[in-house]
Amino acid sequence: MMKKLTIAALLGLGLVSSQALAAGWTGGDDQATNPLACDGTPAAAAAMPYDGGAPTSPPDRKGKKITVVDVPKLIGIGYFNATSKGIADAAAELGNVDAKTDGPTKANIDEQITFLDNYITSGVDGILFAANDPVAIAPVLKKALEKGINVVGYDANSTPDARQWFVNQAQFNGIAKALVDSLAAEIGEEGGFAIVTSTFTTPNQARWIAEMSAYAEKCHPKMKWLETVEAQEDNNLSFNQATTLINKYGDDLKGIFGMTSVATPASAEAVTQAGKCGNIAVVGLATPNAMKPYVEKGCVKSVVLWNPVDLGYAAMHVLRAVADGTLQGGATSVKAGKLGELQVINGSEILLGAPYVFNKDNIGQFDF
Amino acid sequence: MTLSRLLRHETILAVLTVIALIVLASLSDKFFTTENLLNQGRLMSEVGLVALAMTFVIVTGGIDLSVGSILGLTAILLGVFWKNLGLPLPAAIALAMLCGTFAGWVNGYIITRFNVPALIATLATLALYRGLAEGISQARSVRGYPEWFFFFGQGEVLGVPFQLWLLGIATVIAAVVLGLTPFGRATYAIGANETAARFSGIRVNATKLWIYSAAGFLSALAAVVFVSRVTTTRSDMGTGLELDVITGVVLGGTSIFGGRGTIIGTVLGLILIQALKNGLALSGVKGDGTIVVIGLVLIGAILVGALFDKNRGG
Amino acid sequence: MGSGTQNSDSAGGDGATSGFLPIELRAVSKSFAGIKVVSNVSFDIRPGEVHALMGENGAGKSTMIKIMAGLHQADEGDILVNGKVVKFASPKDAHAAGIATVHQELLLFPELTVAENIFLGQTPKTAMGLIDWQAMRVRARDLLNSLDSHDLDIDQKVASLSVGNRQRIEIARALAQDARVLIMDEPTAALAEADVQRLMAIVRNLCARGVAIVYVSHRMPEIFALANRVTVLRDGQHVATKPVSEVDEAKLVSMMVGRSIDRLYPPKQGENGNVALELRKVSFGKVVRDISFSLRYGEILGLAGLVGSGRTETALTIFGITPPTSGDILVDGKPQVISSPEAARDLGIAYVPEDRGQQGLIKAQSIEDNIALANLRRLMRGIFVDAARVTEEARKAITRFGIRARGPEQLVRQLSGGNQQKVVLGKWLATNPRILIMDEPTRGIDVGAKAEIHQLMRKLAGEGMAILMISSELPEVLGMSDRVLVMGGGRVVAEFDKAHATAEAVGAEMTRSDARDAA
Amino acid sequence: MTVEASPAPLGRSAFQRFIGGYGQEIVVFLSIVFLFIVVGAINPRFLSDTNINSIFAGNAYIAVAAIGMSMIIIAGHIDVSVGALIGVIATIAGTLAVSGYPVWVAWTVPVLFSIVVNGLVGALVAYTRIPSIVVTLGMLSILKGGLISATAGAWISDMPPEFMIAQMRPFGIPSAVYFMVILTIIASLFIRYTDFGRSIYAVGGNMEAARAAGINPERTVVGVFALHGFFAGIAGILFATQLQVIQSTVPPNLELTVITASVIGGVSILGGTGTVIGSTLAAILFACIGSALIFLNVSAYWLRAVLGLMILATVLADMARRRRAK
Repeated sequence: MMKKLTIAALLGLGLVSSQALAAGWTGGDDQATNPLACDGTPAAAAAMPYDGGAPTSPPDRKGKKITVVDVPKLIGIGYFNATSKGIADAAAELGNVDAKTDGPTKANIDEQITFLDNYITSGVDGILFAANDPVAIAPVLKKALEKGINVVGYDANSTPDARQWFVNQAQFNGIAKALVDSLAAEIGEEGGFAIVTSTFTTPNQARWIAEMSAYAEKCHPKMKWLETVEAQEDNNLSFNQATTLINKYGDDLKGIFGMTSVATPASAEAVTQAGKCGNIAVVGLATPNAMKPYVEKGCVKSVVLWNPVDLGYAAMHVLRAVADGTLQGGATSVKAGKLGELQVINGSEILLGAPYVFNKDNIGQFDF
Repeated sequence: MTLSRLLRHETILAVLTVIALIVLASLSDKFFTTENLLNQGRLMSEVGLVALAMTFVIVTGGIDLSVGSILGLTAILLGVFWKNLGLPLPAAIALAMLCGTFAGWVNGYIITRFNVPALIATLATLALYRGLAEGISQARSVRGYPEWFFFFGQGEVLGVPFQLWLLGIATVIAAVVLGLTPFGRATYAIGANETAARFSGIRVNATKLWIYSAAGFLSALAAVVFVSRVTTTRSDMGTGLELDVITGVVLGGTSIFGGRGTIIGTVLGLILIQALKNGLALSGVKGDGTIVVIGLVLIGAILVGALFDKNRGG
Repeated sequence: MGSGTQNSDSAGGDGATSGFLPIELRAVSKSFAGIKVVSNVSFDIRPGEVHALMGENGAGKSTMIKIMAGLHQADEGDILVNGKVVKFASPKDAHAAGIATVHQELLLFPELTVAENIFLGQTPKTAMGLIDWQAMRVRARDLLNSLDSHDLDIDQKVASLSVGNRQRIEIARALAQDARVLIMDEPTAALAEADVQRLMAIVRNLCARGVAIVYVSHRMPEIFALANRVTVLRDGQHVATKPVSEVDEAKLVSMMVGRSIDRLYPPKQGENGNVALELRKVSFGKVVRDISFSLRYGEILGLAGLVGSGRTETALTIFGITPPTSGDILVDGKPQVISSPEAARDLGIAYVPEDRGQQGLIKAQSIEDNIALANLRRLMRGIFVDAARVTEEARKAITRFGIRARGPEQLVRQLSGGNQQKVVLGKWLATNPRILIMDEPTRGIDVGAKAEIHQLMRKLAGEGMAILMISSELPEVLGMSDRVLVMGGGRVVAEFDKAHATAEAVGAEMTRSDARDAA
Repeated sequence: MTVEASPAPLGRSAFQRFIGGYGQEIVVFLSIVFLFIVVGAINPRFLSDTNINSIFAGNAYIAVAAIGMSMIIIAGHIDVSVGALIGVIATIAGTLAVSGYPVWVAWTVPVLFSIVVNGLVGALVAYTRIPSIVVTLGMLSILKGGLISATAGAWISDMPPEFMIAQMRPFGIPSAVYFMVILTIIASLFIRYTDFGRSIYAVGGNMEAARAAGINPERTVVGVFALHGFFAGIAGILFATQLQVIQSTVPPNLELTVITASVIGGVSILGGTGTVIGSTLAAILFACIGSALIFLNVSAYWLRAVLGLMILATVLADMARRRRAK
């Protein structure tokens, strides 16, 4: 009896959902999308005035030793280990920065806020952050600004007025284009594919999926999105979900997008263990170390990612520049150590560069 | 005698808390400042509100694992009622809190009507309520609340954070209800011997329904404060809240088997945990180290309490 | 086992040489927290005898039993088995020495089967050292058959069994251990009359096989029917060990109490008043069927019957625990809907339940907390519980019922059975009831306390209270009741007034109803 | 009731005993069969051998951990730290493997570690009488924080292929499935046919009665925790070797999944009853449901709600069955 009800409810929900999906791909957010041109013509960058915040009467930190804390979304995953390494490298290089990384063990907005709050109290000079939620983190960052602390974000942005600068690893539409183009190149214009993401609430992933959906509609209209599944930041769950997708769609599934540095290697693993190397393409965001085995075996042709070590490195340099007063609103570029001049976009963002596509030929050169 | 018996664990805990405060204050001069302490109070308010209800739940010998999910569900409903259904914000708040309270009531109903152990019932609703939050929101955040709404989570009254007043008032009410009223007596009686309580004319099921509904209500209240504090609504809000809450309550000396526990103990437990989290962070201990310390303190405090109990005979 | 019992004559005579006594205690003492609960006690048990161990609650019987069973260790003195001094560090050692115990609280595993309960801890093994379930089931069947319990299903979970059957399992368990001494701690306390008879038959059967029985009971008739010798303890001291033939009931009581007690049931005082409670064709499912009777103020109505005959179930229905599925309950002539114990209490009905520890008391709480529990609404000031009045109420009860306790804040679990029962009574009488239901009011209570409770019941009835008493002790039913109803199969099968309520007549109806139930 | 069932020659028939003893297990088993039939009818690929293989293999480590958890719950206790422990085990195993120790060392040392840690937890629970939920709640924090402190979350990869025991496929079937099946069978036999196995039921059913029956409850509790450590250790090794990388963090919510598997499998949270077969079946059922929801195109947004509803339905059905049995 109870079971029948459950099944009925289950089927009902299934129907509801399949109708609700017409709008876009599951897992995308509802913000406006801005797909790039199919041929890669760069969008005209409209110059925007500086829209970041400013610390209230900060002390003169020019050239002085400063303490900086880096609070990423969560600690204990490869990606943020890499950014953390970049930050430490830059700090060592600069010599006048005392930087450390600390944060929640789960990508939890509340815990991240608590960490930030505690570090504000303890009196750091600068904060680097990667937001779990752009809006939720804003009040505590504003508080930091009020205390005269320099605040710079990287990887995941907050609302612009809650921080001074944000180091953007790559624009959402750029990533979307790189991913979709890569997959289209591998599976052709009419292949079916699925997406493995972390959770639907993770802002970056949701943004990417939305942009990918928009870009695919514009430039690869015949590619067939099958479905999106959630897999947390959990290796085993990602593997299981990807395996189920492979089993479910059989030959209809030509490709899988991995939206996180956890989901992509796990999806590649699922394809490998299913013996479908070469039949199912895996394209996604991932760190090179985790992907090396699959790329070298030829199971995965291309991995899209910026260099997270560089991202952390750049963020540290930007923070130093802000503290020194050498980077101010209205600037068009900033010098970031070995990375050279980085361009300012969207008013208060600093672009790391175009996303990097790792392949068999170059992946061996990276170690992070 | 009875009082001293009940207060025994609380005394140990109070001593422990004071020691912790002194040590932490000596480790960092930023710790023992009014501003920091008030700010810490703000941060512990949501856990604190839920912990008050959880104390009642655990004293009856039950447990509620679904509080974090209720918080998430209420937050989502608040946003959906306001933005998607276009209700005025106050009405959306009221309606969402009603739903949160109802979710708590459903827990109580399943537990009392079908005799399902609380751990199992709320394990199921933990998944169910979180699932509803995700399904209803379609994982979309709701943002852009009017400025006045942020008062609940960010505002101050007489220099003290608003939610700390809320927590203070709720604490006093909870302490009075548990310690001094027939309802409190019934709560203890149910936890110590449910059958005997029923045979004594205590309305066992009604009492439990009230308590689980109250857990839903306070989780919902915490949700409103939380949404107001972080200015956005997400379906993953409150994930893992239940463990923080239960740790605080148990550290506060409430017996997981029921029949024993006080609000004072819970408050001390919460303060100790928050002080450790904050104080250790300020003295340069990283978050992972703090987690270890909290685990050790939990086991240690209960262990010391148990040893004291044994020595006094019983 | 079995080789050392050559001189066991079935009557348990006095011819045993001390070298082969299955157990002998010499000057045993034991203290808890500095208080001596057993002091210098010596006695011995002979093969094939029933040795009664008597004394009021708190006299040290339980401690003695636990020492013999290996649950406690004596501070001083020796335990000898077959003439050799032994030390029991754990129950396992006692088992190895052939000593088994049937505990009062029946230490069984409700979720395991009958067969496993009998053998747990000493299961038959296969050649590979694994548990041999088939052999276990066969032996369990044999053991139960040897106890004339052919009707017990060995594959049933114990949770669903009656108390009498659970006890048989405990006895079978002792036999499975090849016990030479079987300690039975108040085995009949929770049994109905028919089960008592059955138990006594089993005890005789065991003695005939050479098993010695240490028999603890408050019930005099059983002692005189079964025992060969009796040892009396008082305040932890050994008063005497005598053959039963040398003592009579009055003498035993005075040895136990240290004074003589009026064993007569107190006479009725005053006249019956109006009808307080009336049941008209009240039913609850299949356990309570079409019950009709009326109870007057000032009257004590006895409800007799076997366990499971529907007595307690009827009481639970009146008290609102299991509200009636059909029929009417009238209080003071007015039909009332009693849907909860709370509603019953508000109508002036009180229920002193059968299972004191589970239903009557919150043992982990104090006397005052327990007494306040049913009276919270009365003990309030504003919206708060008035702590001073709670204490005062408890003081009053302590004085009124002679509860022996350190004070109102003492925990109930530290009190003796009799005093615990008085706390339950105190709790309910504080609600000022007009109708009092007492289910097994003196179960597991020693002689002295028993008489006090009987006196009290009479006094209350004399003051105009209507009392419905349920009891498995036939003498109590006959002695206390103004009228007796006999129940069987969920129905009232017979009614006797005081003059016609004889042991034979009531007993016959009880057992007849048993047959009817089975049909 | 003084009147029992009519006398049988010995007791109940083997069939009756089977139904009586494995009620919930049969329900779970039938649910799995039901899902296979219904989902298979809608999408035959659900029944492909690859999908069945992945359903069985995917949750094998959960099933193995649930064996120990079931024993813990039968003994009247609980362990909320098992997820963290599995994370720690996996990390230790991976670290040993990449540090060049022989694979057998990388397999056995973490299992021994797990046995010792849980044995200590058991000792704390047994001898200090602190409720196991409190001790393990503390352990959860200690293991979780300790793991991150020690590894800083560095992923472990490049483990030698011979270390990857869960990926081996003797006779075309993932070895994790062998572990799950064989350990379940051994544990079932152990818990049914040995004195220690029965003492777990005895201690969980009635501690005082167990003591009176000559069982040392404290030793049993320590033993059952150590045994649970053994199964958690194996689960950790399977978890570590399933994929090419080890995340060296605590797998999220794993403890709740494991406990839920035990409970859905028919182990009473009140102790004293249940079997280890049920929890294994329940772990398979979870994998089935997870897979079926994807096959049935249930919107991923509603997935968790459906899962919660199904848990609730199972629990209520179980309660109804028990009530009928009474």
